[in-house]
Amino acid sequence: MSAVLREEPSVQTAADSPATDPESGAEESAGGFRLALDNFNGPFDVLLHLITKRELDITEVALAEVTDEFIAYLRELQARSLYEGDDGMKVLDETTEFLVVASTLLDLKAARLLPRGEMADEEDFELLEARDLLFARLLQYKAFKTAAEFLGGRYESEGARKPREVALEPQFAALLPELVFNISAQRFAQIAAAALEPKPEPQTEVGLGHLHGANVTIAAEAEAIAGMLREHGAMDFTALVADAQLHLVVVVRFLALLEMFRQKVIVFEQQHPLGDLQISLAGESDFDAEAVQDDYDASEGEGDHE
Amino acid sequence: MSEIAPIDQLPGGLESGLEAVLMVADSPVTSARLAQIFEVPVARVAAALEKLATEYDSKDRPRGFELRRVASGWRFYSRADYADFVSSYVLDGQTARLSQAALETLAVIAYRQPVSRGRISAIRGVNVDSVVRTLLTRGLITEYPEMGDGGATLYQTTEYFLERLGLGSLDELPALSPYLPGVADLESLDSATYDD
Amino acid sequence: MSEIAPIDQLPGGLESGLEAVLMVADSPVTSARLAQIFEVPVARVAAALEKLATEYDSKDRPRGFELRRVASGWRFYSRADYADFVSSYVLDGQTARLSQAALETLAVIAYRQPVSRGRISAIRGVNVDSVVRTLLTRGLITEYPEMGDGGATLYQTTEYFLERLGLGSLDELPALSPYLPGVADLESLDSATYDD
Repeated sequence: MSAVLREEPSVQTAADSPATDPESGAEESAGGFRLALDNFNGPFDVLLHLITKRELDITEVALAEVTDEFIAYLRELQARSLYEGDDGMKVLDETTEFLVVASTLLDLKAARLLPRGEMADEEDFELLEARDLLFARLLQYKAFKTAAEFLGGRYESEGARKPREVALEPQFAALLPELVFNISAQRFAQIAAAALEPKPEPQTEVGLGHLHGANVTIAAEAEAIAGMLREHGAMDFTALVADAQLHLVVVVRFLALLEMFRQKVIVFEQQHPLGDLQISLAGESDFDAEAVQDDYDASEGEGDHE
Repeated sequence: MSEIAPIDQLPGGLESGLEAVLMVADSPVTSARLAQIFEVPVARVAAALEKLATEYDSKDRPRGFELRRVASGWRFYSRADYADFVSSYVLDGQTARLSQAALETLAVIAYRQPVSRGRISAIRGVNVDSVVRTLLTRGLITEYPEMGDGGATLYQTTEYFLERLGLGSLDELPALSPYLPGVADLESLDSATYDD
Repeated sequence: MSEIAPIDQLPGGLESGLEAVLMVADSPVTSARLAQIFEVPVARVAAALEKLATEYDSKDRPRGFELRRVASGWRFYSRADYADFVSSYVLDGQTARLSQAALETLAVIAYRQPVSRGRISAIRGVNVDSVVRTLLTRGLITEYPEMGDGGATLYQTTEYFLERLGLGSLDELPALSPYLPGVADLESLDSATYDD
């Protein structure tokens, strides 16, 4: 007695196994992420919730104020996953976004705790920028969450009507042109095999934008270079980057050298043609590492993303 | 049964309720079933259906649809008077060939029957509702007599399908293994991959 | 076009003819296509459809069905008032709802299409792979024919999405929050922070 034709959602339910309850949001990911999403859809959702709970207006909220609760939420998340036999760190691994948000919040909080000095500091600006970015992303998320509410309401209310989509009445079905279906059984099997073959999992795109190149800066590397030269005297480039773990560090140290040379902080010496360049400090150097950095800020962006 | 059924409290009452159900019903619905749905006596349903059918047939303004009683129950049909226009709608843009999507869906059904639309969708990764309808209309598949889990309709291929493929029985469908290198146990693999 | 079209010579005229065709349609039919079938101006078809829709909605006796304009065309639906009875007939009961995660992902795709999973993840702050798969299987979204930067697959909403949400077109989506910076700003924000 059932209709040949069913409303679409029912059909799909069969595909959703009992394991993935579409209701709970637990379908987000197969791994430990499930847990994080028991109540919330990611870090922004948590943050929004915390802000709303304190009856703060999102446009005015000082994000630092909700830091403790956010961190507490993360801790609880980890504790719960340990309790449930999960590796707690696995959850965090899968939720690097949580960490990015948490660390930004911590930064903001730390800045509030410190005595207010002059604001010209490089780091203060970075902090402001990080806050604005987080803020902008939070606003953006909130807007989409509102849009999702609209869609959800629509989805629900529209579900109360069902479209007429019934099989063609026989006398009209009979009018259809005779089916051209002269395919060999072998070819048909091939099509079946292709259709049934498990599709490769779509490659997980991981946003790397928030991985700020392990904070490699020209200033810091220039300091490091100066330190090494003070300790060892003249060195060649190979020796200067021998301890570098990342290509990025090698690149940044190279740029730092160029900059230090330009500021006449170091000298290059070549003993013989095509020989190694020996690098040493130029006399009593009191170079300004921050100044070295400033010159590069304009072109920053590509350099510190690996 | 109580005199005042829930449907009586809605605007339009039983007649509109019947229209609503019949509008989306694909196969004819018996008045007994309708009586059950609306919690009213069968006689009341029968009377309301007769009244609706007469109303649609009105000489003043015959509707484009009619409510007809066939062996297995009641169903909406388009009125025969307008068959020419309906035909031109039906034939417009129709092709004699199956689309690639239809072919793939048919293949999945052939090798996995009986199978629900939900399962086919999960395997193909797209919604297959309209394609399944096409295959039904073309007589290549049909409903399986029993329901699947959760009351899902299951589909199977037809005799006509075998004829068109030049096969005597389903056993003659070529094995898939030669086309699936490295997949030893397709059945288990399939269910492992798509059941969730 | 002649003043008197063939359909005008039939009892019930254009209105009944429209009813007849829409009764067999299994997807929305545009007024342009109907105009072609009945050999009358589009404007006349549009007016007749509006008239029918209003008639079915009559306060005195709302019909159990409604005629609605969704996606790009017109289609018969059961009236929402009778949803309880209709779903007890359609029996699936499991009118699968969409999770919060799925709705948020759908919202991002609807407003930012075509859009890559990476971009959606960046906006939502979580991995969206499995939710995107669910939406694909439900037919609410589909792959965009062209690749995005770096060969990323892009996604867009489908006609079915419009139908299912009862929208005439994407333009009917409400504007995003007024708090939001302009779209252009956001684009640069997204890509500055989270390259796909």
